[in-house]
Amino acid sequence: MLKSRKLLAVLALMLSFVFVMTGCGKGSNQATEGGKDSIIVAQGADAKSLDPHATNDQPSSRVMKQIYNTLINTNEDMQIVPGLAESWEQKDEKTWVFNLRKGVKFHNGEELKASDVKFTLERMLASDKVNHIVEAIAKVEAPEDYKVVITLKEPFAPILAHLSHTAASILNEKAVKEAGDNYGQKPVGTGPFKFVAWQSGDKIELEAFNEYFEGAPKIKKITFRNVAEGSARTMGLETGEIDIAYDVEPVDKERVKNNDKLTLVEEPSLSVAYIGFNTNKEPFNKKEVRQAINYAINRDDIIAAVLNGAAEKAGAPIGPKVFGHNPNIKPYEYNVQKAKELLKQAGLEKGFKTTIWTNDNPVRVQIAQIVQAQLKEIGIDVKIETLEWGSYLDRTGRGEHDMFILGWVTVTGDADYGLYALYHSSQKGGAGNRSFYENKKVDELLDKAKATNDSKEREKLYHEIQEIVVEDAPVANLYYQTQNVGMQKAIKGFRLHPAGHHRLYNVSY
Amino acid sequence: MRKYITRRLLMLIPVILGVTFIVFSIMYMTPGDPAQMILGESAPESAVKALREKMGLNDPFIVQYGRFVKNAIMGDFGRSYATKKEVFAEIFARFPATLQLASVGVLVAVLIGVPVGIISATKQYSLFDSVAMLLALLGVSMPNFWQGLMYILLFSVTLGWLPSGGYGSFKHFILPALTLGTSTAAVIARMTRSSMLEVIRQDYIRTARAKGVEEKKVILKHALKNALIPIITVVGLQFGHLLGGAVLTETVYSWPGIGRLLVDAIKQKDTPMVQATVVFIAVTFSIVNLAVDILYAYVDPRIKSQYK
Amino acid sequence: MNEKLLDIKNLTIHYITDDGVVKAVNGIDIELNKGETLGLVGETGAGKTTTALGIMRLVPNPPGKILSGEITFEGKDLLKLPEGEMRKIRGNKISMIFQDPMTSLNPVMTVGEQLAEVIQIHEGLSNEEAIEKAKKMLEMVGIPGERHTDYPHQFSGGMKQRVVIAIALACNPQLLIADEPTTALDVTIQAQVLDLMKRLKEEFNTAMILITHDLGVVAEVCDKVAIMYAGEIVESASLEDLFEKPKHPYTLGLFGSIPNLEEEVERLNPIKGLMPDPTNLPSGCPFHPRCPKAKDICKIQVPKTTDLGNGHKVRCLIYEGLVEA
Amino acid sequence: MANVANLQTADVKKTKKRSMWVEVARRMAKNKMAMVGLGIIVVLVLLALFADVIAPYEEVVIKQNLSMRLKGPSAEHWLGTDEFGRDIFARIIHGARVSLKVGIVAVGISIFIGGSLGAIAAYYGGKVDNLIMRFMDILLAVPSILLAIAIVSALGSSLFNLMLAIGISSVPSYARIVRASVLSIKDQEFIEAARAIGANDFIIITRHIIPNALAPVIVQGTLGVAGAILSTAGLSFIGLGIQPPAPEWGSMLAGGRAYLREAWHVTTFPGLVIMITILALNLLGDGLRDALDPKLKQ
Repeated sequence: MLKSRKLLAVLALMLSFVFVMTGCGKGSNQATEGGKDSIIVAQGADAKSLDPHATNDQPSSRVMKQIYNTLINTNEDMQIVPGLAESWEQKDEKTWVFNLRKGVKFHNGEELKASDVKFTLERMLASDKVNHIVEAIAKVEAPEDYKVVITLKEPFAPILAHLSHTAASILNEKAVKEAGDNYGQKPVGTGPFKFVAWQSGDKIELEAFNEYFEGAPKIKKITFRNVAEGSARTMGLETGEIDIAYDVEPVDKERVKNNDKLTLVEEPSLSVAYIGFNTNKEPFNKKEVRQAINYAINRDDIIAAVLNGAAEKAGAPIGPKVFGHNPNIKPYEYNVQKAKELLKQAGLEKGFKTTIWTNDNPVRVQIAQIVQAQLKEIGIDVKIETLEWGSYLDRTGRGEHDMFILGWVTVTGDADYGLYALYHSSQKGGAGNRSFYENKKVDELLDKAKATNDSKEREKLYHEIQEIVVEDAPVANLYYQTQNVGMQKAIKGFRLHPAGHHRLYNVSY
Repeated sequence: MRKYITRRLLMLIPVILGVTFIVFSIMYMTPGDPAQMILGESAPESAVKALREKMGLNDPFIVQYGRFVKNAIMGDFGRSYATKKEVFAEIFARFPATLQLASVGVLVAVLIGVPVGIISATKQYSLFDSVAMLLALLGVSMPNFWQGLMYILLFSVTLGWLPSGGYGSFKHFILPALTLGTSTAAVIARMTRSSMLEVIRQDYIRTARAKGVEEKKVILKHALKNALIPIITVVGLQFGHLLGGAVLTETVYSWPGIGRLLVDAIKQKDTPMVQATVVFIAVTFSIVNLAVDILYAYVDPRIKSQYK
Repeated sequence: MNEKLLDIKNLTIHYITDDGVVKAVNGIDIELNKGETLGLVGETGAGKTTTALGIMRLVPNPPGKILSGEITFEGKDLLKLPEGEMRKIRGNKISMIFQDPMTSLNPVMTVGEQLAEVIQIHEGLSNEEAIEKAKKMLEMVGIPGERHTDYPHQFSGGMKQRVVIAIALACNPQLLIADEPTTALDVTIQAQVLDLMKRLKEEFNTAMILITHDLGVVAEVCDKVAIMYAGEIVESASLEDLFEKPKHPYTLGLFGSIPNLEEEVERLNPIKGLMPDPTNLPSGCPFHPRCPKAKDICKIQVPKTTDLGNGHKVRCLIYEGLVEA
Repeated sequence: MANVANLQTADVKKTKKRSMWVEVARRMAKNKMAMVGLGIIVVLVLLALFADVIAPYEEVVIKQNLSMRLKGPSAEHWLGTDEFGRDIFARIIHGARVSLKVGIVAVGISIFIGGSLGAIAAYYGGKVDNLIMRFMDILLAVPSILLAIAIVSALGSSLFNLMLAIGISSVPSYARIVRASVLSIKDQEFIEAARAIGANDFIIITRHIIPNALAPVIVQGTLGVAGAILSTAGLSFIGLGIQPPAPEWGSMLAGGRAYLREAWHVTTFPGLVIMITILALNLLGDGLRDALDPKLKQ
């Protein structure tokens, strides 16, 4: 009898423990109707770090965009506008001078000084993860409190676009040094929202920074929630648990549109999806084969079936929102006859066997299946292999593949970022040129365009590069994906940023 | 008893060492370069090479493993490659979510499973028994993630009663706990039933009846306690498994638990994170097992005497 | 002394299973006076235990079912009592000792608790009082009272059976049913336990039904004997009558299979053949396939009970004059 | 003379064994639920065997027809079509091949490896036992999902590797079961007897111990097939399953989850089929357990 009473006590203890623990997860910001001053934003993954130099992934950038500012901004129309730098001038081919805005406060109360900018950019240059974005920079000087001088190694036209990258967000030297290794969880910026708490894997909470230099934001609190399942994000919108959902699944778009409480904002993004060929390998070393496949792919079908129409057929390797996009390049038409002829020219009229690689991204897996079916029409027998992301990157970087499906986001909105890594022969392998494409002419033009300051001239060069690359077809560009955001109709002031990290400063209920 | 517990805890050491070795080998042998994963798909190769060197990834396997063990003994399991967070800080940040879900799930399962099992056993071959056991079988047979999707569809989308996912308030618990609870309840109900059936046939139950003990008391006092060992075993095993993270349920309900942490870490080739998570899961599992064994002693004096 | 305590009439118990109907007990009659001891003797499977469980109304149902009969105990028909009333009788007025002491005690309760439980149920004592009485009962069966906090696994087989006996006698029952109480024990312990039972029975003036297949035990303890075969009582008589003048061929066979120390015999005469399959009992007299004296009529005619006087009853066609001895 | 004796003992053994299995079968046949389970399994196996007759693989199961995407059940497509316009019924039938194969082969692998290890551990005891069982403890402590991902990403994702991964992760449980039953058998007299007539370890293990330890393994195996099918589905759900476009129930379920609300039939039918199959295997396994262990039935 005594024993069972003890047992009961143990059980009761366990129970109360569970409930105490349960109670600990305090009632979070429940979605309520009416004029709210807090919003919940859902995206498909948790941020990795809020140290801009520690990571370069979209979910992290989307949060950091609210916490930090960059010297220069690229606005929603892809125009370069002032950020923390009020004005700037180019002293010579390699020297840029930036005049900082005065009286800008960091979240820890420090004032922004040129020394912070110098510290930030030098720290960035020392970071393995993001230094490639500013590798053109030779040195950074802070001659006065509000003046920063940046000297480049060689002329690099898109430097302003690169400085607008979220990875170039300006940090506070003191805060970084205080936090040490844990800075990624204690970010301090100058942005409209300051960091409050991070429940790992679940949510990040930010609150309005009232001393923000453009004025306090209207929203008092933002919570970024990690909702991995696309369908769950949509359901969350419908039930009102989520105010803004990034990346609504294509199948769910109609549902959001037709719901009178919700709206869907949709716009082209800076990304392109493509199928890469290994030009080092038989038979993809033959241009005709690559072109044949380009002709054999029915891009309309892919867009309709996989994306529910949420994309635009791609011809040029960079989309219309990117500087330097060549509007005259039309997508390869769907022409099975022509494809067969080209294969015949390559001496492969009977077709061949090959494989296509994809990672476990469901959209890519579906594309692979459609392409597999389409290439069968011209006698190419494709086997699909799904690889786990790590080995996918690793092995495509080493050139073990035949064909693969990937995407590229030209985050800076400048053609250099979108073309150089993918088509310059110095970038073969893991650096981006996973088709192992090599064309002397293209290399030369890419190098030249990079150093040309006159934008008309640059544009011309990029147009030419795109023509050559599309003709050579080391990849088959599939589509420029439109990005979308679903949200409650009551939300005002939201604009999509083509790079994907939308600014929430102007949002209100 | 104390001696027994100490001995059991000491036995953990070789197991954990073995676990780390296996995990380390797995992470070493599987393709995918951590340096590349850290730097992302658009990093220049020179940077990847430099980082590899800096991280010591070019050292021979045994050197790398030795370094890991040395640091681990000093209590340093390192920082996540992906997030640069201290791995155990991250695990402890995630563990409450897992612990709560596992506890509530098992609680639901026990509250449903044990009574159903008992009633089924006492009314063997009755209508209740048949229906309950069929339902239990269905519970075992239904893929958890599918069940989860169906619940969301019904309770969140159609009826709008409960949130479709996330973590925080009590309401967020209900669906994940129900999903885990019902399938676990099915297992427990089946075990309770068969264990009770075994016990009810024993002579001492007949003795109790012959003493004039009420039927309810015969079942709850005399039979249940004897039937408890296999039930505790199953509950412990299920609890241990759930503490290792219910990846599928966590994914369906956006639950920030250990399971997703592990799967994400594996996918990102985040060796320190994988290593620490697996060690953590292994230790938790062993501790739950030990707790179960200690609980045996409270339930069954014969076992208690063996521990001395 | 001759007050009637138990009167069983035409008790029939069958087990209904998937594999057929087991006719375990087929219309038996038993009479027992206060303080009297009846030996119920038969081979394994003869229906002895089922009879005992029938009296306790503990035949597992399903599959067991009491089909007919009356069990009159102290003037009340037990089979008609509501379950609650019956529960008050079990362990109190009628108690039972089971065959295997190893398994009849609950392994997860202390012996004290198990003893105290029956006392509490029937005598309404407080916890402490019940434990006190439990200790006394333990002492009475020769176990130190302080061992009441021990668990069954800490006792030897003989001691466990003593505990079982203590539980059975704790509430001074009018009737004690002992189902082969000594078979599972060592021979030396057997004698001790039998002595104990005999002593206690006399002390409390308890009537007893002793189920056994051991005629030696019967001779030592019983006043009356009933021989069971295939669910029927084939012969019943006082101890002397049965041992000195056994009538039924089966009874004779049983005696033939006991070694007799006084007579030198070449070899024992065991009964030929095996117990019949209880789902498929032979027609006529169920013993006829094994009976050395069986005639054709035995296959057809079911024997009736013949009263030979002085309470000596037998079921055999010989005594109905239909078959020659 | 010696031959005759041998013949006789062999005969005796055979009849004894046969009668045991006959008895088990007889008991099974009485268990209605187990028979329902067996019936479902038989139907599934038949469908899988004649899948090509019912629906040609290339033309119906693999070939896409994007104009017929996500159509609900109709006379032409009994269970509707999936996101590529393929007939779900045909894919389920062909998927039965894959799923049943994965289940059976995976369990075969775990029984083979786990069974051998368990038998060796129990038979030799002492250090060998300790070593093997501690290794099993370690394997048990490594989450099976890590093992599966590791094997698939190290060896490449093929059907066999998937089966291997799922198989290996349940090795420890079979090792334990076999060890326990061998331990209970190995000291019994007939083993002593075999040893006395000079049988070596191999003969004793393969001829005497394994057949006698088989019953619990068969029961566990039946349930294990169910578990393996569920695991495959789970792996597919987190993106590590069978390579498309091969039809497999789990990946059908996972692939259709985005259309949960637009086209309920895409997930519902594969989900139901998984459920029914697991149910049938469980019923069969339970029935086998009862039939092999008459104690449980009164």
